[in-house]
Amino acid sequence: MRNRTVITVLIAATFFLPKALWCQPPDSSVTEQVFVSPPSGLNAFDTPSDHAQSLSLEWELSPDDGGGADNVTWYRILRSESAEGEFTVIDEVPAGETEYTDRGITEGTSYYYGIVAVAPGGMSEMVGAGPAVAVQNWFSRDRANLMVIAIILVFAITYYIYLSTTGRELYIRKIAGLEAVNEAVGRATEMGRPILFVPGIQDMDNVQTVAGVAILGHIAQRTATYETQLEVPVSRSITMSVGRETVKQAYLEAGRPDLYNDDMVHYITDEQFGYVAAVDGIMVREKPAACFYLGAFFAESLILAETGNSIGAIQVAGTAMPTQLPFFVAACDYTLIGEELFAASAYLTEDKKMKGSLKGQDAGKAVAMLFVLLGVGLGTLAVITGSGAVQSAYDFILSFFSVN
Amino acid sequence: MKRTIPLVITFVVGLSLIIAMFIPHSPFHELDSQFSIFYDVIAVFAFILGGGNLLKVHFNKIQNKRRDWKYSLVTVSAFLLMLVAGLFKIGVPDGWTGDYQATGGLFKYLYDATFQPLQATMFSLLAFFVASASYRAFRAKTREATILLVAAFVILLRPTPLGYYLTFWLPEPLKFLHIPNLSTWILSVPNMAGQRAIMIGIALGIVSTSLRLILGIERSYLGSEGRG
Amino acid sequence: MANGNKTTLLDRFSNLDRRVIFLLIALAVIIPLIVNYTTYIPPSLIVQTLFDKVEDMPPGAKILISFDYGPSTVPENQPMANALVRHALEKGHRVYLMALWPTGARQSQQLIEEIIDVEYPDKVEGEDWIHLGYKAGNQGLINTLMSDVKAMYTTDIAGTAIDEFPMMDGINTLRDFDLILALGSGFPGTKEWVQFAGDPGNIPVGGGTTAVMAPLLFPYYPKQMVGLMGGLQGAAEYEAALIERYPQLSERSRIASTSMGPQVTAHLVIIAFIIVGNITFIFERRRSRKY
Amino acid sequence: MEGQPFLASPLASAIGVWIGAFMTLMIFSFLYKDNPFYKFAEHLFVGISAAYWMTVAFWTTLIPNLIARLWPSQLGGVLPSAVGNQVEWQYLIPLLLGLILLTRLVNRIAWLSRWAMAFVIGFAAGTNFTRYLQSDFVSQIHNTMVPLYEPGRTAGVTIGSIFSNLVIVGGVICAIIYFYFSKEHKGTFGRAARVGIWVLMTAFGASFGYTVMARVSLLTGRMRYLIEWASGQSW
Repeated sequence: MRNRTVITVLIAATFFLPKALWCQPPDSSVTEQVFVSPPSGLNAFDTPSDHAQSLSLEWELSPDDGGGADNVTWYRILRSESAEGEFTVIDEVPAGETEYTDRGITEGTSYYYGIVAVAPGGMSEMVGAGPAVAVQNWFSRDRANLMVIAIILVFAITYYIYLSTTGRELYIRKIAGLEAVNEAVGRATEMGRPILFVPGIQDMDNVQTVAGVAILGHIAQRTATYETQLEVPVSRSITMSVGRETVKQAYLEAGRPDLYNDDMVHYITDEQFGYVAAVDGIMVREKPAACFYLGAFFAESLILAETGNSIGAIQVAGTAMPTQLPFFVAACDYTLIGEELFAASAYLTEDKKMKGSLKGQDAGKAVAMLFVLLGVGLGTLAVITGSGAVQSAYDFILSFFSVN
Repeated sequence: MKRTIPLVITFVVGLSLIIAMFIPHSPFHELDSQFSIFYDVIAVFAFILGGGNLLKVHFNKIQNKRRDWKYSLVTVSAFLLMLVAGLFKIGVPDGWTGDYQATGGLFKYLYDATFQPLQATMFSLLAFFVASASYRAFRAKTREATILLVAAFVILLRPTPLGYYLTFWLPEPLKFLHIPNLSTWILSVPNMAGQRAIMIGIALGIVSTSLRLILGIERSYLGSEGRG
Repeated sequence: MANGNKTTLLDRFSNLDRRVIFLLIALAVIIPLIVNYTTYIPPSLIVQTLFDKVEDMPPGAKILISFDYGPSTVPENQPMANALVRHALEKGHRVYLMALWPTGARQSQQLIEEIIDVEYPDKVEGEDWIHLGYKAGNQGLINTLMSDVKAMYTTDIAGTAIDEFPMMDGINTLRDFDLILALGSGFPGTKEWVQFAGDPGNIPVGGGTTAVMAPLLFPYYPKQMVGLMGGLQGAAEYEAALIERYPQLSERSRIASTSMGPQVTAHLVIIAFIIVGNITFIFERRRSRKY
Repeated sequence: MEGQPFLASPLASAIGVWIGAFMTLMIFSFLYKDNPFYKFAEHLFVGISAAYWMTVAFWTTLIPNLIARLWPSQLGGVLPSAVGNQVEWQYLIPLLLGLILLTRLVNRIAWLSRWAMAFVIGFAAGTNFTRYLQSDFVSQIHNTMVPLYEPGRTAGVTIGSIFSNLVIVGGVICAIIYFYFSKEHKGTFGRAARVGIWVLMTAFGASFGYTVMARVSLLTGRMRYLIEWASGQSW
């Protein structure tokens, strides 16, 4: 997985081009001679870790930038498709910069670059470099840290899944909202009223919806056993298809396929508020004894929960939308907060492998806490001691968790 | 067969998308965007399923004269009217090549006259519901509820003159308790800490659930093998 | 007897029909809109110091105002800009308008057309105010302006050579301004002005940001920023301070304040309900303990 | 094509304002109680919006992303810009998966539709895995790794800023501990988890309070619309 190296040729030769090419400031006198030293060491090369989208330039500052006459205001960057061809200005960067990324290029074409230092009233000679060709790279080096972190997490989770199959009993703490699920189904049965399940308003391409539908499977088993009416209005038709498969399967497993019918899971509309208007209507007219909101929610969360509350239903909510959690927590009887939603199906199914994956998630949390403490500790220590070694350790750990 | 092939599809699609993240070379580079388009196209076919289901449910109601069946007539006719207006670009000044949402077209008109106000009004109901939820939920019943109450209360005071007059007299060393300062602190310190922890937890939950899906451990969505 | 009455009142509150809440919220929004109620929101310290900074400089001070936002945040940012420009011109300062966002220049142009041309026709372009326009470069532009303003701004937005404007005399670097006011809603914005101009050049920087951004900037006050308006509320507070000092503006300068009217009443209604709810709860608990 | 079309005329727009105002009032009537007006508006909204999104999907996805890639030459009358496009055969895959999804309508082969669902689920798992790992897991850890004490960078009382940093770091750790599933919440661990709940409750209360302003703005917007209608300003 090594990058294909790009031949980078440094052209030491300097191009003397007519000054007119560089659009003189309108009122500067041409006769006045201003001496600015050019930057040096211009290097043009394929930007690593990208899809042939750009070329990179590097140079060393002009001696008059930050020193010498200290009169450089910016650098002008020029480009051409042949060494002798006409160079056109592509951009300007402020003095003090030593890097530039050119994104206006085509894959496979050779480009030559030039750079000049500009001072008030004049500019330096041009320094050139090239040719450089943009190619597609095979490995994203700037994401290597992410890969390491992904591997650690994947390893932790699969390791505990494996461990769970070897017969080790894993402890999982109680999750209040989930204990309430069975209670709510029981109450609806007693009262002879239906149960409403809302799997959020997102499609199956959101993992939250997948988690919600998995819990729906569990609830459907209960309603099949108790012969309680179940109503699942959805706002996406793929969710409807998956929901039907899940509920049908649950009724089959509970031995009551006769009670299942496709209309339990029905589509309303993809429109967020149209869906809410209809679900509110269902609530006030059918008065379900229990309402479940498990999936991805947006602003409609509180409209649903307040209407559900007004009809006196037991309400259990769960979402991984941080913006909507406050409303569910305030208006529902039980709320699965964020990660608890994803833990729910593991908890409810009592499946060993699923429990193993929860343990793996906890290992991920331990990693997170460890690095937070390590980072904070090193950072603080670096400030207090002023030690270069600690500082570089801190910088390393920071860059390990940077995503640029 | 009925479950194996789907499991293989999920495995291959999921895994290749994860790998693609680290390979900027074709064909992996385009995988994410290509699959997104694939997904969008599948979703369009799903609309046929959804629209068909909507019509079926309401036709059933009308046929059996079930409760509120007359309102089902409203849904069905609104649906068909809007669909015809949009698919046939009725009234669009430039005809078939014009924009289906062009001004002057029936589709745009119906959108402006009905869809838009209905949507905005449903959304604005939230102003009432935040009030009723606050009245009920923000009570000092337990220690947790009290914390919830106090944090919300301080932030709610912030944009009112009350928030200023209650605490503006505080002496300099206690100025940090002045409501505008205190609310800023709550928002940018404990609130941020809570949000971060939630986000880290959610990310782990999603990573783990995705992995369970890819490995086929979580498969309730697939329904039954059907034994026949 | 008395006890019986008290119980019914308590019952009424503990089983309060939520439609009462709905009605009061509706009234809390409608009435301020109809009577055009503007509330006086006492300026918080962070806004008051910003106002004082502009107010306490001797007339003729050079103030650079950067418009670093687009149409989507106009409801929050534009009232800030209006209030600041009115204040500066009332006080007799010189105002330099520029933008780090291409969309920002359109907003400053709108301000010139709606505020300066209409309300301050006697103020002279080039002597009292100038519109420099947008230049690309983000924080790099700030960097360059630190060493040479006229190298970047060779002309004003209309293309007139910069040296023809008397108010540009003596403006060579950002350090020649007495105050920089940055109105931002993202990157680049107020934060970059602090980091690339305020801190390295020791130039006073103030300004305003959207409510979402504000918490990220509060830590810069008071050392690195002279003051900050956060969101619509910050703008309303500045308007309040402005009207108090210049009552002649009370008719014109109240965009933010009118939008805040329904906000304040609705918030107060919700606060009142929370208090009533808790009092009810305390009495309920006392009653249940009694029996 | 003489004059402007009726639906763009001032009269039509005035009628539109009246319809919109009635729709607004019908929805608000739900706050009092369920009633025929709300039922009408609700059923109308469902029909209109379902067809709206279907139409949008048809013109923005099906035509440009599927038909224009497979049969561009057929689109002369609708999307002339697509006519010269190269045919991209890989788009037969979503076409096939889409058609497979429709097998749900035929009971005997309905199980085939699972292939399309499996694709969607795989897509969900793959994209969510990387996105959440990157922007929620890794970058939130990154943002929390700040020195407790930063001379010169943080303003105000230094003790105050150290305290704030401690609250952030401690808050994040305790709240993460609350989410721990495989260890019983008792002893020191349990106390930390309890602090974690308090941090979460503070965050929930604060976000709730902060959102009220945005919600009231929405209602203000609706009320302005009604006032302008009632006073005749908007028609």
